[in-house]
Amino acid sequence: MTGLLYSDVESELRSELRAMLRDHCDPAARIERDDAVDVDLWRRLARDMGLAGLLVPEHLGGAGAGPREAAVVCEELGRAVAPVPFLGCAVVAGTALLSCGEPDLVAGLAAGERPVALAVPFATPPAHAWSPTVTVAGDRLTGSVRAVADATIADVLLVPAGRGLFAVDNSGVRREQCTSLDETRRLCDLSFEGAPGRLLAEGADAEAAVRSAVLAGAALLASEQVGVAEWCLDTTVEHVRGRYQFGRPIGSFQAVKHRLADVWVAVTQARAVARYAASALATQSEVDLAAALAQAHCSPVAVEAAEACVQLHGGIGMTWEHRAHLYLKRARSAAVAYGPADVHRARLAELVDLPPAL
Amino acid sequence: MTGLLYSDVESELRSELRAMLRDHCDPAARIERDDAVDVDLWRRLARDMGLAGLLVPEHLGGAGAGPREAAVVCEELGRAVAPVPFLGCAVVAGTALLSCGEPDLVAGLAAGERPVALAVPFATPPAHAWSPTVTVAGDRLTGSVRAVADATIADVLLVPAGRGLFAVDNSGVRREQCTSLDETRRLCDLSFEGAPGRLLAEGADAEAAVRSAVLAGAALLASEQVGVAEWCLDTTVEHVRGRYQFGRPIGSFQAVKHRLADVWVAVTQARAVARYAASALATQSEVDLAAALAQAHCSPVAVEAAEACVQLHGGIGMTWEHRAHLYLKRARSAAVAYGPADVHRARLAELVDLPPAL
Amino acid sequence: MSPTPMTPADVRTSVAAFLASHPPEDRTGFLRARFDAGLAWLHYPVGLGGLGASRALQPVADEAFAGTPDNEPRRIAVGLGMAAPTLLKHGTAEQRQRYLRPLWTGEEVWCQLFSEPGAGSDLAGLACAARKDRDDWVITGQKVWTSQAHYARWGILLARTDPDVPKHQGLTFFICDMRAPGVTVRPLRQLTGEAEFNEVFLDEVRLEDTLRLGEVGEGWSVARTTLMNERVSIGGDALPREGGAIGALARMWREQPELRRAGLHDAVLRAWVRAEAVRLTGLRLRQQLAAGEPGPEGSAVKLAFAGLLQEITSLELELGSTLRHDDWRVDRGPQPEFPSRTPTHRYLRARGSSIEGGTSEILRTIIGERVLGLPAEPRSDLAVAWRELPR
Amino acid sequence: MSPTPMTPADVRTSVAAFLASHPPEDRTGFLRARFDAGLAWLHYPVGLGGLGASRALQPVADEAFAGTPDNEPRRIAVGLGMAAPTLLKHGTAEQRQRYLRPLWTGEEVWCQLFSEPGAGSDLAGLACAARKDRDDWVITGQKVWTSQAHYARWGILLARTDPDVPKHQGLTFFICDMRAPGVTVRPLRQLTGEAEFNEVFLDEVRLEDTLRLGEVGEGWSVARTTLMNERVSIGGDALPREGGAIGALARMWREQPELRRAGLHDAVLRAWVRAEAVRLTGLRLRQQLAAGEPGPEGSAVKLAFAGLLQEITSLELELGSTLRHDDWRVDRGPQPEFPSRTPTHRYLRARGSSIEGGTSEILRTIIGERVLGLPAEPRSDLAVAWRELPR
Repeated sequence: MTGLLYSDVESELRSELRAMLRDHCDPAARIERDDAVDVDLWRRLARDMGLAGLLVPEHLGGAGAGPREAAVVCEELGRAVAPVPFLGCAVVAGTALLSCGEPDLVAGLAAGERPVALAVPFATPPAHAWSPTVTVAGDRLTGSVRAVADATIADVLLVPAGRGLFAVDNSGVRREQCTSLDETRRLCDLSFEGAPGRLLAEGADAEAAVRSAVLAGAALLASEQVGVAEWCLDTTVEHVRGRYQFGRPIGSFQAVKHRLADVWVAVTQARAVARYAASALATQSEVDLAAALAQAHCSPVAVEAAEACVQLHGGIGMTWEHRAHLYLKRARSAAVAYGPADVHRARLAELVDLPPAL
Repeated sequence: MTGLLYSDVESELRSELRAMLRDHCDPAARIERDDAVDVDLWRRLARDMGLAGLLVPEHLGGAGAGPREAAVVCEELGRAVAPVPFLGCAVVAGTALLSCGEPDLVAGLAAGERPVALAVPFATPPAHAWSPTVTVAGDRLTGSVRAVADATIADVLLVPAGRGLFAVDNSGVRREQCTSLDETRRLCDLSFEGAPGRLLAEGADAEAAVRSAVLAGAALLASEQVGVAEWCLDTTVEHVRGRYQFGRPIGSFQAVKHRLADVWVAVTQARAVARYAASALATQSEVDLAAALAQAHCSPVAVEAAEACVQLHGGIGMTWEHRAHLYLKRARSAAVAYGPADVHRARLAELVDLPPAL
Repeated sequence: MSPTPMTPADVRTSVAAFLASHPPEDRTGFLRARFDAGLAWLHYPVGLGGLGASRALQPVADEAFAGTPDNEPRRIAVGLGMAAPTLLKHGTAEQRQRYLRPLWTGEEVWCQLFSEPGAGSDLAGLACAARKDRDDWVITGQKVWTSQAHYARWGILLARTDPDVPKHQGLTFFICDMRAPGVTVRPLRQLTGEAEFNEVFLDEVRLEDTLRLGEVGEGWSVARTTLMNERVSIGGDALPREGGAIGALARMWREQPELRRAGLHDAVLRAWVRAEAVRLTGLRLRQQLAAGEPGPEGSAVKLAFAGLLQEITSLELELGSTLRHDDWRVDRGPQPEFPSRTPTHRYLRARGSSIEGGTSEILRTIIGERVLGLPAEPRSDLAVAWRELPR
Repeated sequence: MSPTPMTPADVRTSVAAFLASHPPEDRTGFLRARFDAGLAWLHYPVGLGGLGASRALQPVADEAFAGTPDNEPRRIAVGLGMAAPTLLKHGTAEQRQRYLRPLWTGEEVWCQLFSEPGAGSDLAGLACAARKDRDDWVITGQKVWTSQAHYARWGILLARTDPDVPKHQGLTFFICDMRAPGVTVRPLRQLTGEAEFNEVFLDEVRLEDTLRLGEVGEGWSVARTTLMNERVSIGGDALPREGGAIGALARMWREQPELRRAGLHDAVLRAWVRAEAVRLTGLRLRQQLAAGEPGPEGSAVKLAFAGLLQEITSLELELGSTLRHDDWRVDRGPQPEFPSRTPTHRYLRARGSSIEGGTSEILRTIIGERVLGLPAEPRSDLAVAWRELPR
């Protein structure tokens, strides 16, 4: 039976991380700035707590933990809408690198010294992960990749190009930051004009590396969405207990209470589904199905929770000052990341033999 | 501007009909019987009130009214889930006959003497109305048509067969009553074994006659659905005002009140949409669009209202004794009649140029 | 007398020993012996069908007894799920001794006499009156939605012994003798055409005081034991993927390609996703219970299950363009397995899943208040005598 | 003095005569003259910009004036929609004479000072205090969600003159001089990045008693006039098919075939159907009003419109797989036409449609109670002094 609970180790990791984020994470302070990533916070997490190398085996310089632990990290980072590139660097690029067997790059990543990002658009569904838009001539790369996540502070970019996956150094890439819907995870457009690249994998190996990386991203993004939804639920519950209208806390009205009960039920389900995806990734069984299910289910739950949060806060939830909008934008953006829910449902249709109409 | 209101004449017709149904219609008494149609009631309506010939011009022996008046009749018959074949005989078969120009049959129908039904499955969408399942050899018809509405007491059947539309007398048809989901509008399977038929129209004329008949049925069924929904709403409002739990009328709880408010909003919209369909039929403009819109919108509203009715009645709504189930079954059955909502949406997609994905 | 901690191996050994000496020819005899050996419900006390063992060992015993005569758990569900835990917790030694064995063996079927036409969601507002007449109680009232009443020997009955105190305080819990004069059971026909439940009329039914369970006026707290166990038991089976109603829908889609319509594909997939999410949620809940960390997720399961079932059965009608039913005649057979009948039956029966055993509205309030800690609504019905409440 | 019944032809004749003698060069002069000729709002009384005519004639006049300088109705929407009807019904002769003309011509912009941080849905619970100081009133408090406050000359203000009576009874309605000392207007930035609204801080703002509208303690009944007119004006424009947000979605689907996904087709069609149903409902409502049979459907329109807008803008983001926004910087320009910006802006702004001008929760309660006649919840806040209410 697949374990869907949290282990003691995972719960400890959660407590430690939550405390760290409580003290050091202020997502609202990072928006509308050029330096969208909180580099100080990322250094604490990546290097001091070892989260950059969480998925990296110990003999390669990492923590030797697995997707289940990484999922807990995603939950907490989602709860905090933390402006740090864990998902893109530690999960997605990390998975790609491990798949290519690149000890130096892996070690740099794991040590929190040299952040790496995969140059694939953030909206790419796992099934279409291999669609290079960059061409190769010799070892020179030319082309562009739009709306990439967690690439703003990467020292090395992993670029699918031609038939291979290439490593490109900072110096070879031009970055343009996007005005993102989710300013706590700023996207950027990358372009390469004859940038020197080093071939990491070729043909089927390159494809497998990229595909497994995006699949891991999709599977663990679900846990981040659980964290987002949970913050929205908790914060709203707190608000409606203390907000009085008509001489009563508004949480005593059924319209409010029942909507929050529905959100709680949805979050409860999303947690089970996200844990299942993390377990599937850990055991490498049913990963495609579990990831598609997780994205199909958790994307709308996070959106629903964030929308309920804004609505039940009333006017204050519509302000720039209140944090609710950061979560709404994160939830909406995450719902598109690694493919929208309907695309994941269509993928499930293939996997469980529920074909489209003739 | 299309008139979406009720005229004074229509309102008078409604009052008269409602009073008649209040005194003479007991749908619960007709279910689980072989004679599913209330023949006495139908005689009063068809002959005495002239409803059988409502759509028939005066010079052909009818009342010379139009689809707008017929829609009001449908509303009231829906409110009463009256077990009478108005929709099938007066609207659908009547439209087909008028289109073929058959003064004798029309006169018999209009006088309430010789009920006529169109032998097309009840679930047929207007766009597929012409799909004969009966073959012709000489003037002999052979084949079967399944799940036909309002055909149990028809003296004459209009049968699409081969390339024509034929009139077949009672004697030539074998009827088998179905166990219908909606026992207030019992369906039957028809079969013909070399039955003598009289050709009414051929080729494009036959197709047009059948198609306009089913289209009229779809357009006016929406008004029946409004009537069904309205009864459910009114009855539930009445119930929750008088039912006390926790020392309060349950209608004072927001969970109940807000659900009924949503039903009311939905019924309000359904009424506008159904009136639009009736007007479109009356003026013969945008009929395809209006009918598709009406079915796409009103089918789910009637179901939603009936489901809310059962739910908010609690246990008593689940009993055979309470009328709610008759409305639930009518609503569910009507949602399939003349094509389900998704098929009508797909038709709209063609009409308003919103094509399917490539 | 306190039992030693058992292991699964111990259970298997005990069952094997029992089976070696008890040929299963005589069904009732076999079940009685199993009860007496403490191998009925292992977590019950020694002498009452159990061994005081961990609840987690029960599946081991059930597996070891597979193929031998069982007590038809569906037939006696009310007894097993509700009457038994209530008797165990609140019964006197005599009552537990008298009732539990025939309850478990299926010799005596139990039913539940709680709901009334005027007391559904607000069970504590019930009106059925119990009047003391010398040493006996005389019961008059009407109960409804009573499954198994037409073949039950006993009923667990909640009745009002004092209308002049607030509603929760005036109730007393009884064991009702279903053969006593004045008890009339009538089938209650549902919108499916079946009569799965009954109405029970109690007309001056005389019960001895030994049939009282718990103290006079303590009925509500006794009933809470019953209700907690009811909620746990609804929607509780562990299912494989596509094991529930979604299985029928998925099969329909797979096996009848002519029914597939583009506009319904995504709706079917949504239902599949939702069903799998509900299933995994139930699985996680089970793992929590097994790990000794019961979470509040249990209350989510029934609520989610009801909505899911309604969505799926509704979609089945749409997909099938269903206009026909199979049979409206009254059926008084045993409760049918849910997926066994037609889509129309499934759809209609599923309407009840958001009403019976706590409406979805009530469940949302419970989740809001007990799980999320949201404040209750102002109540006007708690401090006033039951007699004074508007009805 | 009573006006003779006018016909559309009369209106066209009057306007033509007016235009012949009033060249539209001087914008303000032209509008003042139009007001003085009674051709501003025809249903207002003679002398106050109208001719006491039927409201149904207004479109005739507006059409006849097409192409001439107008009063920028969007810029002065609060004045036209809320302040004016309130002044007309509750103002003294002097007040109506003083304020209505510059309000209508746009020379003096009005804003509404009702909502407070602590009083949103429960407007009658507001705290802003008005204290009598000899002949003046001294106002202290904070108002929020005030559009147009940063260029308004006057505000309609609801303040508490007596905290020791139940909340609805202690309110008085004022005209607030937005240039008075103590009035501070600050932009309130929304989740879209814009600052469409303001916060208004009132710190010992001194108002003469002539700025009081209605009697002391009668503020709630005066405010009801304002609010009824607000609700009518929200979501009120007559639109052609695909005229609203659905138009943008439909165009996206039509014009960008590469975005079409099978799983979203039915969702887009559902939205189209719903939009058309809402549009026809609005059309029917207008026909009812024109026929002099105002139905309760008006209250449905805002509720339905909010839900529809949220559904459509949400679907737009899904369809476009939208991850980018255009610009988060604060924008203090005039209110943008709704469909003119990006899908993200539309989506975010639409979140407010179920909050502003009455939350959807409040609207459902209003429909349930006023339209369907369902009983109100037990209230504990009506009979107690405002000062004693928990907050």
